[in-house]
Amino acid sequence: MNHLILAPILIPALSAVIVLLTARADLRLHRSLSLLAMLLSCSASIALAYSAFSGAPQVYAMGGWPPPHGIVFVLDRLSATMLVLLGVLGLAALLYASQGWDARGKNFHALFHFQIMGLNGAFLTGDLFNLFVCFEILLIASYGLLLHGGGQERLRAGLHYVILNLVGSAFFVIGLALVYGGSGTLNMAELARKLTVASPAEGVVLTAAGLMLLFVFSIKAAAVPLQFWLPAAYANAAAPVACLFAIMTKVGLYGILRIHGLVYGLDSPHIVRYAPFLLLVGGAVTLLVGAFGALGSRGLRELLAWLVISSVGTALLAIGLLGTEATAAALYYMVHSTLAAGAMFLLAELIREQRGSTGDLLRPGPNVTQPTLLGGLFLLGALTVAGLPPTSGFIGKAAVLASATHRPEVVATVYAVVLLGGLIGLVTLSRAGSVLFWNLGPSPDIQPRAAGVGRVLPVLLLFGLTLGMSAGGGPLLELMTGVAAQATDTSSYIDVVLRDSGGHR
Amino acid sequence: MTLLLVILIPLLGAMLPPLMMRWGRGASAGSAILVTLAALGAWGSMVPAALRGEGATFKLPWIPALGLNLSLTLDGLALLFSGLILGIGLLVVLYAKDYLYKSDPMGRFFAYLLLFMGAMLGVVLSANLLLTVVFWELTSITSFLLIGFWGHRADARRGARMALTITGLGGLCFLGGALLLGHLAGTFEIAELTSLRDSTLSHGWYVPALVLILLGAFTKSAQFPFQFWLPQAMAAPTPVSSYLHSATMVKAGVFLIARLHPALGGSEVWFYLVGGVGLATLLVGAFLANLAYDLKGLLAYSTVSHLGLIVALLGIGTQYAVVAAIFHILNHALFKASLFMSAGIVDHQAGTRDLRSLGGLWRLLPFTAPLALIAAAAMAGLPPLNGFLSKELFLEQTLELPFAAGPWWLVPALATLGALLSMGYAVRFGVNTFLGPQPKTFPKPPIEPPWGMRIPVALLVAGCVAIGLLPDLLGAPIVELAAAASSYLEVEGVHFALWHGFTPALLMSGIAIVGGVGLWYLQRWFVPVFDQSIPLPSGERLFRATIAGLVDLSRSAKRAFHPGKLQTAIAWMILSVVLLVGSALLVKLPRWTPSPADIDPSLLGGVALLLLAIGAALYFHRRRAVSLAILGAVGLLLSMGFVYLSAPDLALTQLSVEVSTIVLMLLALHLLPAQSVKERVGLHHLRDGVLALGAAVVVGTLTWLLLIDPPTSATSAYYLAQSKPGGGGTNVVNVILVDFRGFDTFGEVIVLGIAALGVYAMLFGMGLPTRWTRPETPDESAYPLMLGVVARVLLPLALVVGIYLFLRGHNEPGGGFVAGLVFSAAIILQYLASGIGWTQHKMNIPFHPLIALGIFVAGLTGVIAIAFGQPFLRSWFEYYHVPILGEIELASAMAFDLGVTLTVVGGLLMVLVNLSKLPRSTSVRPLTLAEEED
Amino acid sequence: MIPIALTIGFSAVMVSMFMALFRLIRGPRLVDRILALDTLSINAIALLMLVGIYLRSDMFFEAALLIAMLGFVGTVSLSKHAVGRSVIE
Amino acid sequence: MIELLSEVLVSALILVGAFFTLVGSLGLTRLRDFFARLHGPTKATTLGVGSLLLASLVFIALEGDGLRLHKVLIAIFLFLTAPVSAHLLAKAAICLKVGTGPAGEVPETFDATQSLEIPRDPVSTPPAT
Amino acid sequence: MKEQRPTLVVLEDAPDHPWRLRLFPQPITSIAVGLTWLLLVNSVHPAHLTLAALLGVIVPHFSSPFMPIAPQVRSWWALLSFAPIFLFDLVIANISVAILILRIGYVPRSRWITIPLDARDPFAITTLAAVISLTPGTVSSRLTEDRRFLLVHVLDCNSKELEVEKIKARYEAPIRRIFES
Repeated sequence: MNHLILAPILIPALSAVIVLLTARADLRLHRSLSLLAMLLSCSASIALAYSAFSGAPQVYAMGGWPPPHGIVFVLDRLSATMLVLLGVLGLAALLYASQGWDARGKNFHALFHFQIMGLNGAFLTGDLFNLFVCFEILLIASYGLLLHGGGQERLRAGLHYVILNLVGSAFFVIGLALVYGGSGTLNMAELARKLTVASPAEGVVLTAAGLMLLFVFSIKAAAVPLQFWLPAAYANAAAPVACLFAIMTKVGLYGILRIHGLVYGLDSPHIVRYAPFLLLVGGAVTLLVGAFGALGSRGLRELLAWLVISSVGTALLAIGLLGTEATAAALYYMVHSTLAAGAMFLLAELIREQRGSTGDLLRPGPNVTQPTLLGGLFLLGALTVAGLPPTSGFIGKAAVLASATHRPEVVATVYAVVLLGGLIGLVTLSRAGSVLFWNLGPSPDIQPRAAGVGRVLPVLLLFGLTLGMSAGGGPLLELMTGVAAQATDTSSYIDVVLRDSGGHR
Repeated sequence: MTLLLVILIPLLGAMLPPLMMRWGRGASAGSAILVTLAALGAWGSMVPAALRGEGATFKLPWIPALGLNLSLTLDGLALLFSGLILGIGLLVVLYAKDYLYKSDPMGRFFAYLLLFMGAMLGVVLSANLLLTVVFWELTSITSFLLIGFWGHRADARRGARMALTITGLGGLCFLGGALLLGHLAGTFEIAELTSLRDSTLSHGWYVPALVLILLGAFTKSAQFPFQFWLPQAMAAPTPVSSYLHSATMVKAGVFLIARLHPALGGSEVWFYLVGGVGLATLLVGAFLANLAYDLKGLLAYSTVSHLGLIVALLGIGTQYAVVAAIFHILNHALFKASLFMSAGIVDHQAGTRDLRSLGGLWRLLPFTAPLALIAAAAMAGLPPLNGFLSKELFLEQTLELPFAAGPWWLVPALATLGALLSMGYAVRFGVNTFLGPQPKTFPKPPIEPPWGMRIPVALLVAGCVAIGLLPDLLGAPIVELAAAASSYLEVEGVHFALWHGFTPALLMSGIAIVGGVGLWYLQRWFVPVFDQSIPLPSGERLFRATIAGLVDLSRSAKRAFHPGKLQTAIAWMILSVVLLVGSALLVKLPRWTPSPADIDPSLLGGVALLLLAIGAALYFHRRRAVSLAILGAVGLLLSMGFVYLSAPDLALTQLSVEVSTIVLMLLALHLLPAQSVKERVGLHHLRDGVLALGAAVVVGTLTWLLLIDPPTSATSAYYLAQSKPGGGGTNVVNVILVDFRGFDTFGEVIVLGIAALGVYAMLFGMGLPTRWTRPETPDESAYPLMLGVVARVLLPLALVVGIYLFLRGHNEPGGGFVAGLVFSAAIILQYLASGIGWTQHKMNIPFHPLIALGIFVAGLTGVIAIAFGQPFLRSWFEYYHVPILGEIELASAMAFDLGVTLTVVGGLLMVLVNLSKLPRSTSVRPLTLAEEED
Repeated sequence: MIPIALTIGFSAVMVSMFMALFRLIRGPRLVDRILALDTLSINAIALLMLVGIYLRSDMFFEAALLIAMLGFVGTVSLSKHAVGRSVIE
Repeated sequence: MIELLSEVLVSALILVGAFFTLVGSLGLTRLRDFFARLHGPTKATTLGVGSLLLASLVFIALEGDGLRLHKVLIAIFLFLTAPVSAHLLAKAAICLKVGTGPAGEVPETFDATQSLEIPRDPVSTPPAT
Repeated sequence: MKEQRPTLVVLEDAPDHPWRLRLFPQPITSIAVGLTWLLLVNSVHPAHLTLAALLGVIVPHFSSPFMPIAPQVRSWWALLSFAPIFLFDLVIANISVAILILRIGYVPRSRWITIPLDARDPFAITTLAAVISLTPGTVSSRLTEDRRFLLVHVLDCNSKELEVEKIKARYEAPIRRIFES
C-alpha cells in the first residue's frame, strides 16, 4: 500500500497545524512554511499522477479496514489529474497571496491549507460519506477564505455563499441517507456493484439518491439555476482566493464524473434514462446564461465570475455528450478553464489596483501603470477564455464540438449553443478590453505603483501553462482520453477496489 | 521547413520593432522592413520550384486527435496570395514609416502589422482546414488591434469591436463548418478533401457545412449583408486600410472560397449561394460607394463591390470564371492598394478626406494626382489597364452560366449595372478630389509627402499599367497556376489580350463607361437626396442597437432572476431538487404493498410533543429569543427520541450540542435586532408554500420507500462483529467514530477547528469595536453571587464527569466529543458567572494552538501507525494486567479521542470568547444584511 | 405492581411535559418560557429514570446527568439574556 | 415477602415521584402569577425527580446489581442548580417588572443601588461595609 | 480583537504553599472530586481508588484558580445536625406547595419579604438562599449589592415578620455555624 497517497492531505494538514501552533510567530515564517508545504504537496501530486498514469488505480484502506467496510482512498487517473491541477493552481495562488494579501486578515495560511486538504481529499476518496466530509472541510475553509480581507460586500457575499452551500450540504446528507438506505453501503465501488443487482424498490431509492447527488454536485458546479452563490462570491473574494476558487466549480464537475459517470454510469438504466439529456440541456443553458450574464456585468471580476459559469456549462455539455472522446474533451476543457480563470482573477486584481478609484469597473478610467504588460496579458487571457486560437480554449472548444459530431441528433443544437456562447464571450471581452485599455479618462495625480515581479509571476505561470496546454495539445488530449477511458470503466473499478484493496484483518 | 520560416519570421520578428524603438523610429521601421525582406527572401527561394508546379509542402502533427496538423503547401493559389501579402506588405511598411505621426507608438504598430502578416501568410499557406481556422482567427484579432490602433478615438474603438465581432462570428461559423466537413470527410487535409469531392457533395451534412464555411468567408470579405463593418474599419490608419482592407485580409474570404472551390464547388447550392451573394454585394457596394463623401469610405465600398465581383465569379465556377476571379484578385490588390495610399496622402497632407471640402488637388499634388487618376481608371476598368481586362472577363462569364438564373439577360444586365456604378464612383473619386474647382482653404496646406509615401504608390500603379499592357507575359502564368489550384476542372492555356474584337462584353463595358460618366454628372442631384430624405437601411446602426439591447436585456434579466436575494436562490434550489427527484419517483415508482407498522402510544405522545414544539418554534420565528428557547425544548425532546430508539450516544451528543448551541446563538443574537423584519404578505408566500409542499411530498415518499424495505447492510453486521475483536471497544458507535470511520471523524474535527478559525477571522475582518477591556462593575445584577458560587462548586465535578465520559467512551456511551462539550460547558458556566475578563485571566489558554494541538494529536495517532508500517489510522490496543489494579486497556483510539476533545474545547471557547467580546448593539452594520432579505 | 406504577408514572410525566410545553408556548413572558424549559428538562430526567426502570438498565444515566448539568447552563444564559444584558460580560 | 415489600416500596416511590412532578408542572400551568409559578418547578419537580431517582436506585439494587449510588449525583446536581435557576429567573422577572400579583410591589431598598468600588473577583471580595 | 496571552493556568491566589497545599490546593475539592469519581463508576475497586486519588490531585489544579477562597466547613457537627432539618422541611415544603397548587379557586397571598442578613461568607449566603428556595413556599429572589438584604418571595404568607423570624432562626443561624463563627 502506497503511503504517498496520503501526502496530498497530510502535508497541508500538518502545515496548517504548525501555522496554528505558532500562531503568534512572524508572518514571514508562515509564508515560507506554507509555500514549502505547497511545493511539497504539489510535487507529491505530480509523483502520484506519474504512477497513476503508468498503471491501474491504487487503493489505500484507511485504518486497514477492508472495503467496502472501511474508508478507502482510490487514486486513479481522474483523481490524479485533479490533484495536479489543484497543486499548480494552489501554488500560483499562494505565491500571489504571499505578496501581501495574506497579511490582510487572520489565519490565511491555515485556512488555505485546510482548503487544499479538503479539495485533495475530495479528489482522492472512494467513499461517499468521506466525500461529504471533504466537501465540508473545503466549504468551511473556503468560507473563511472568502471573508479574508474583510469589508461589507465580502461579508454579504460570504453569507449568501455559505448559506446556499449549507443548503446543498443538507441535501447531500439526504442523498447519502438514500444511498445507504438503498444499497447498505457508502463505498463507491460497492455501490456500483450493488446497483447492478438492486431490487426494484432499492432501484427507485438509488435512482432518487443519484439524482439528489446530481443536484448537489450541480450546486457545487454552479449550474444554472443553481449558480446564485457564485458571482457575488467570486467578484468580491480576495484575488488569490478567487484564483483558488477557480477549481471549486470543478469539484462539482468531478463529482458528477465520479459518481454519475463512473459509479452509476450515465447511460446505464440505474439512473433515469434522461440524465444525459438533463446534463446536455443544463449545460447548454448554463453556458448561455453565463455568457449572457458576463455581457451585462459592470465590473471585470463579476464578468469573469459569469464566464466561469459559462465554462462550467461547456464542460457539463461535453459530459452530457457521453463517450470517451467527449469526456476527454470535457476534462481538457475543465483543466484549461480552471487555469485560465485563476490567471484572469489574479490579473483582474492587478488591473484593479492600477486603475485607482475606478477599480475594475468597466467605464473610462485612468490608464494602468503597466499598459503593455497588463494589456498584453489581458489580450492573451481574453483569447484563452473566449476560446480563440492559438490558445487552449480554442482547442478545448474544438474538441468538444468535434466530439459532438458523433451525436447527429444533437449536433446542431450543440454547435449553435457553443458558437453563440463563444460569440457573446468574444463581444463581452472585446468591450471590456477596449474600455479598460483604450477608453482612458484623466489619469490620477499619483500614479499607482507598478506590480512587482512576485505578483506578475503567478499570472505568467498560469498563462504559460495554458499555452503549454495548447502547444502540447496532442499528447495532452491523448492523456485525457486515457483518463476518460478509465473513468468510464465501471467494472474494472469495482474489481480493483474490492479485490486488491490492501485491507487486512 | 522554409515554408514554416516564411510564417515564423514575421510572427517572431514582430518583437523587433518595439525593442528597436529605443534606438529611434528609424531603427524600428528599419527592423520591420528587414523582417519583411527576410520573409520575402525565404519565400522567393521557393518560388521557382512553385512556378514549375512542384510547390514545397510541410507537415507536422499537432493535435492528431482532432486531425489538426501543421501542414503547409505552396501551390499556385498560395503562391499568388503570399506574393501579394509580402510584396504589398513591404510597400505598406515603407509607406507607414512616413505616414505615422510623431505621437504614434511606431514600434507597436509595426509589431501588430508583422503579426498580421504572419497570420495572413499562415491562412494562405496552410494545407489543413483547421490550421486555416487557427490563422484565420489570428488575422481577425490582429486586425482588431490595428483598427483600434488609435484607441483613444471612439470611432476607432467601435470600428475595431465591430470588425472583430462580425469576423469573429464568421470565424466561429467557419470553425463549425470545418469540423462538420472534417467529420463527414474524415480528414482536414485540403488535398484529401479535394479528392473526396464527390462523396462530400452527396453527404447529408454538405449543405450545413458549406453554409457555415461560406458565412465565415462572407463576413471576412464583407459580403452582403455583412458589408457594413468594412467602412467602419476605415478608422484605422491608412496603411492598415490599404493593406488589410483592400489587398489582403478582406481577400481571405475570397481566398477561402477559391481554396475550397475544388472540394465543395460545382453544386447548385454553391452556384446560387456564392454567385447570388457575390452579385448582390457587387451592386450594393458599388451603389453605396456612389453616395459616400468620405474618401476612404468610398474606397471601402468599392472594395466591397469588387470583392463581390470576385465572389460572383467563383460562384459561377467555370474554368474561365475562376481564371477571371484570380486575375481580378491580383488586379484589385494592385490598384486598390495604390488608391488607398493616395487617399492616405490626401488625408495626411490636406488634413481632410471629405469629398465636399476637396478638389483641384491636381496642382498641389502634381506627383500623386496622376498616379491616383490612373489607379482610379484601372478601378473603373478603362483600357488599357489591368482592371479593364478582368472586368471584361467577368462580363463575358455572366453570359454563360452553368445553372439557370432567371431570364438569360438578367445576370448580364445586373453585371453591367455594377460596372456602370463602379465607373460612376471611380469618376467621383478622381474628379471630385483632383480636378474641378479648388476650395478656398484646406485644414492643412497640401504639399507632396516624403518619397517614402510616394514610391509605393508609384510602384503599384506601374504594376497596374504593366499588367494592362503585357497581360500574357506578367499575368497569365501565375494566374493559370493559381486558377488550376482553385478549380476542380482542368485549367490550362490561359492567356489574356486587350482586344478580343467586338464581343457582347465590349458592348456591355461600353454602356457601363458611358453610363458611369452620366451617373457622375447626375450625382450632385441625387446624392443629397439620399443623404437627407431616404434613410438607407444601415446594418451598422442595427448592429450597434443589437449589442446595446443585449447588454440592457442582460442587466434587466439579472435584476429579475438573479437579484442577490437568498429567498430567490433557495426557492430555485428547492424547485429544482423537487423536480429532479420527483421526476425520478414518477418515472420509476414501483407498486408496493404498504405494511401497517404497529404504533406505540408513548411514541405518539412523544411525536405530538415534538411536532407541537417545532410548530411553535416556527410560529415564533420572528421573536428570536423565544424561538430559541423553544428550539431548546425541541432539542431536548429530540434527545428523548434517541432515548426511545435506545441510542444513548446520540442522546448524549444531542444534549451537549444543544446547550453550546443555545449559548452561542444567544451571543449572536446580541448583534441582531430582537425581532426580524416583518414580511409583507405577498406572492412569494404562495410560492414558498407550494415549494414546501412539494419538498414534503418528495421527502415523505423517499422516507416511506426506505421504511417499507429497510436496508440490509453487510457493513453494519461487520461493524457489530468486529467492534470488540478488531476495534477493541464494546461501544460500536464509538468504535465506528474513532476506528472504522476514524478518518471521517478526523475530517469533521478539522471542520470544527476551521469553523472556529473562520469565525475568528470573520469577526476580525468585520473590524467591530472590541467593547470589552476590563471586567465592568461586577455588581450583583451582572454577576449574581449565588450563580458565581454554584458555578465554581460545579466546575470540578463537571470536569470529573467529563473525564468519566471520556475514559469510558470506547466501551460505553460517551466519548471524546461529548467529553469535550462537557468540559466546555463547565468553562462556559464560569464565563457566565464571572465574566470574560476574570475567567480569561484565570484560564489563559491560547485557543489557536489548542485547536491545532487537537488536530495534531488526532492525526499523529494515524501517522504513528505508518511508522509501524501499518496503514494510516490503523488502531492499536492492548490489555495489560497490573497486579493490584487489574486489567487495563490501552488503545490508540484514546489518543485520537483526546485530539477530538482538545479541538472541541478550543474551537468552542474560541468562538464563544470572540463572540462575547462584541458590543451588544442592533446597529452593527454587517448584521443588517441578514435583515435585508425580506 | 411495578408495571402499573410505571404506566401511571409514564403518563403522569408525559402529561406534565405537555403542561410545561403549554407554558413554554403560552408565555406570556420570556421568563415564563425559560422556566417552562427548565421544568421540561427536569421532567425529561424523570422520564429517563422511568425508562431506566422500565428497561432495567442504567443506559441513560449519563443522559440524565448531562441534562441536570447542562440544562442549568441553558437556563442561566437565557435568563441573563432575558434581562437584556449580554449573556457573558 | 421481601420482594413484595420492595415492589411496594418501588411502586410507591414511583407514584410519589410522578405525583410531585405532575404537581410541579401543574403549578407551572395553573398559577396565574409568575412568581407563584416559580415555586412549582423549584420544589415539587426536584422532589419528584428525587424520589424517582430513589425508586430506580432501589429497583436496580433489588435487581441484584448491588447498590449503585451513582444516581445520587443527579440529585446533587439538581439541588445545586435548581435554586440558582429560580433565583436568576426571579431576578430577571424583577428587572422586567413582571406583575407580582397582590401586594407584590418590590421594596424600595432594592431599587436604590448602592455604589461600591469595583472588586476584581465578583464573589470572593468582601463587600464594602 | 486582542489576542489572548499565551500564559498557562495561573495560580496567583495560591502562592508558594507547603508541598501539601501545592499537591492539594483545596483538600475539600480533592475529596469531592474523588467521591464524585467513585460515585460515577460506583465501585471501590483498587483501580478506581487510585484513579480517584489521581483525579483528586489533578482536577483541583485546573479548578482551584477559579475558587480563590475555598469553602471552609468550620463545624461538621453543625452540618450533620442541619441536614435532617433541611430534608424534613424539603418534604413538608413540597407537600404544602402541592396542596396550594391543588386547591381549586384558592388565591395564595403572595408577599415579598426582606431578610436582613448577618451571614457574610459568600458560601453561607449562597447556601442560605438555596435552602430558602428549596423549602416552604419561598424563593430567594434577589440580593442587594452590599449583600446585606435578601429579597424573598413567599407564595402564601400570613405575616412577614413571622416568616423572617423563622428563616433567620431555623436556617441562617445553623448555616452561619457551619461556615462562619
